Amino acid sequence: MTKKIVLIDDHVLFREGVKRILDFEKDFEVVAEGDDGDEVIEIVDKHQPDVVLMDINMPNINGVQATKRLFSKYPDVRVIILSIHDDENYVTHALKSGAQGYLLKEMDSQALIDAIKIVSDGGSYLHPKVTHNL
Amino acid sequence: DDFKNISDLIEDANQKQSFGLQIIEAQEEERRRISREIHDGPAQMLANILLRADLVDRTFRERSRKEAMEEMKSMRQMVRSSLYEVRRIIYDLRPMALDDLGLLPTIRKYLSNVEDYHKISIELSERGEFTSLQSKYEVALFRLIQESVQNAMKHAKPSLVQVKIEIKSNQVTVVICDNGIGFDLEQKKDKSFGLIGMRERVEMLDGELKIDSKLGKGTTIYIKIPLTD
Amino acid sequence: DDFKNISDLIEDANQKQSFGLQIIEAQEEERRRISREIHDGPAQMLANILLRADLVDRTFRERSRKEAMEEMKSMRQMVRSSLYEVRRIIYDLRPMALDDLGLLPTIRKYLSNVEDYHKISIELSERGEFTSLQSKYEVALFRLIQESVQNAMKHAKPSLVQVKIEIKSNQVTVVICDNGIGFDLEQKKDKSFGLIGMRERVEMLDGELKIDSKLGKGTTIYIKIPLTD
Ligand SMILES: Nc1ncnc2c1ncn2[C@@H]1O[C@H](COP(=O)(O)OP(=O)(O)OP(=O)(O)O)[C@@H](O)[C@H]1O
Ligand SMILES: Nc1ncnc2c1ncn2[C@@H]1O[C@H](COP(=O)(O)OP(=O)(O)OP(=O)(O)O)[C@@H](O)[C@H]1O
Ligand SMILES: [K+]
Ligand SMILES: [Mg+2]
Ligand SMILES: [Mg+2]
Ligand SMILES: [Mg+2]
Repeated sequence: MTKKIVLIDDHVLFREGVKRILDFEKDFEVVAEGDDGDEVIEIVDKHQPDVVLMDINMPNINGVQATKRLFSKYPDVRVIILSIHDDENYVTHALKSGAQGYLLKEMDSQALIDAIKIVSDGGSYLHPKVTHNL
Repeated sequence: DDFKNISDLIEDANQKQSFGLQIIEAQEEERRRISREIHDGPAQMLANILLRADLVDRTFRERSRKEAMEEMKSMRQMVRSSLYEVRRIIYDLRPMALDDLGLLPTIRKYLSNVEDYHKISIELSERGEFTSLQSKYEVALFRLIQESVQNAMKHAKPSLVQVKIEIKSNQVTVVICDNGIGFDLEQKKDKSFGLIGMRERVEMLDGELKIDSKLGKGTTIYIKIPLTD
Repeated sequence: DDFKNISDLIEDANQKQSFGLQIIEAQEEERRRISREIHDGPAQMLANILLRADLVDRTFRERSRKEAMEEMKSMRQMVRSSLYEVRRIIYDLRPMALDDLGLLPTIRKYLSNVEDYHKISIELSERGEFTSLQSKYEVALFRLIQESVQNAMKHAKPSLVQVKIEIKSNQVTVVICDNGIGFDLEQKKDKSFGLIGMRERVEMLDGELKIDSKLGKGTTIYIKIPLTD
């Protein structure tokens, strides 16, 4: 079954890159995008995705706040945080918000694909480079 | 009479103190701004370039050579924009041209950037011998002109800005004039740091700064700084 | 008696003035340093990445896909290193964690970086409720601890550094203690800006700063800052 993915990130070009990669995966489909955490509930209401890819630093509502909000409405939602920060404190902070995945934006496409598969199937995924720091 | 002096001095000391604090805050704010700017710009782009590189490879394997070349092109475009971003940040921090080429080329370049960016016309007139200026004067003059022009762009909505620099053996004068909306000099703004900083810089070099502004007529800033060895 | 007051005040005003000037100079110097750093690091690397990207493109066209992908690999390696550099620069400017995560995680990470880098042991002890600290206190406390620890690393040659932070509802106390060489508090250093800046920051928050140092015994810095809403 096709996995429905929502992508929230304020950086247009970054979203573009992720979408292009996911285009190649026949089991994945990016069903909606947003550029701030304040949009996420509305988008999830509408699209009921299997995974939300959520940028951590955004102008109004950051990814961690947005994830918390999302979980209070949808306790079963699956979220992967995308971040530039390799500081382990960010990882724990993100996981506390309810997210099941933490990906550094410097990921290669395989890491992105693995993370989406694992998290949408109920597992959790941390970028290899940050597990090393934990 | 003595009392007046004392209270003046206290006032003065207080102003200086709060000035010091303001600079610390402004500096802290600037650091935060730059660090966010690098995070939101170059850092994001660099991460993205890595993904794009993957994309080229996959496109080649799974689609066509032609499409792969297109991906390659857009990846190179992205590298170019990151370089551009990084250069802009460096330039805003401190034009290296100032140290490398001197004041005049740096000012020219700065003004022509502003012209392009704001689609406005800026006239520069220069007189005198710029080559022997000490670095402390170059930096100060650049920052003074930069802040004045930035203010004109930010606040004045002018159709024309004029910058005049005249260097004599023992003094330099700068006039920055816009034909914009002008402002009331008596109205102090909280958290406005530009004009205070300009005054302080000019004072630091034993110079004088005068602002002339009329609502609806525009603003002219006169700066005179003595040159010593 | 009045005369003493006046001359004190003048002295005070002068000190404040020269303090303001020092900060302007320090800021200008910092901008220059950062801009050089970005220029010599990430900007150079990006210029190089651009060349590499062109090379990938050419290799693709003129040789084989396989060779092109080899080139691409080395280009990616370079992108990774510039990202690393960029992160370091962001962190040095102002750890974003301070705004995103708060004081304690930022301090912990900072101290553990220093430990790794200087191969030294730093003990942190913390007591109280950190989560409700206002941002102005967080920034100030981070900078105060950072400067104290940097001084210990730069000057003291200690084998141990201890940092203690205690937060109560109405005040915070910080003690930074090293067992290094110590120094003579009476000796003023030109161009030394750290301790003056620390004092100014603490004053700005109506707090107190005390330095205890004995040659050969080490240095302890006590900071107490009242917390207001
Ligand atoms: N050329 C100008 N035309 C119209 N108004 C001006 C001009 N220059 C300054 N002002 C007014 O004076 C105020 C103070 O200017 P100042 O440069 O000190 O602060 P700022 O530009 O608001 O902020 P900052 O320079 O700290 O980023 C401005 O907010 C603006 O209202
Ligand atoms: N923990 C310490 N142990 C030994 N000497 C110290 C210590 N802290 C400060 N000093 C001495 O006090 C001087 C002043 O410190 P300060 O932080 O003001 O300036 P700096 O570290 O030399 O330069 P800057 O902080 O401006 O980069 C130092 O040069 C050093 O001689
Ligand atoms: K797809
Ligand atoms: Mg973002
Ligand atoms: Mg201004
Ligand atoms: Mg120091």
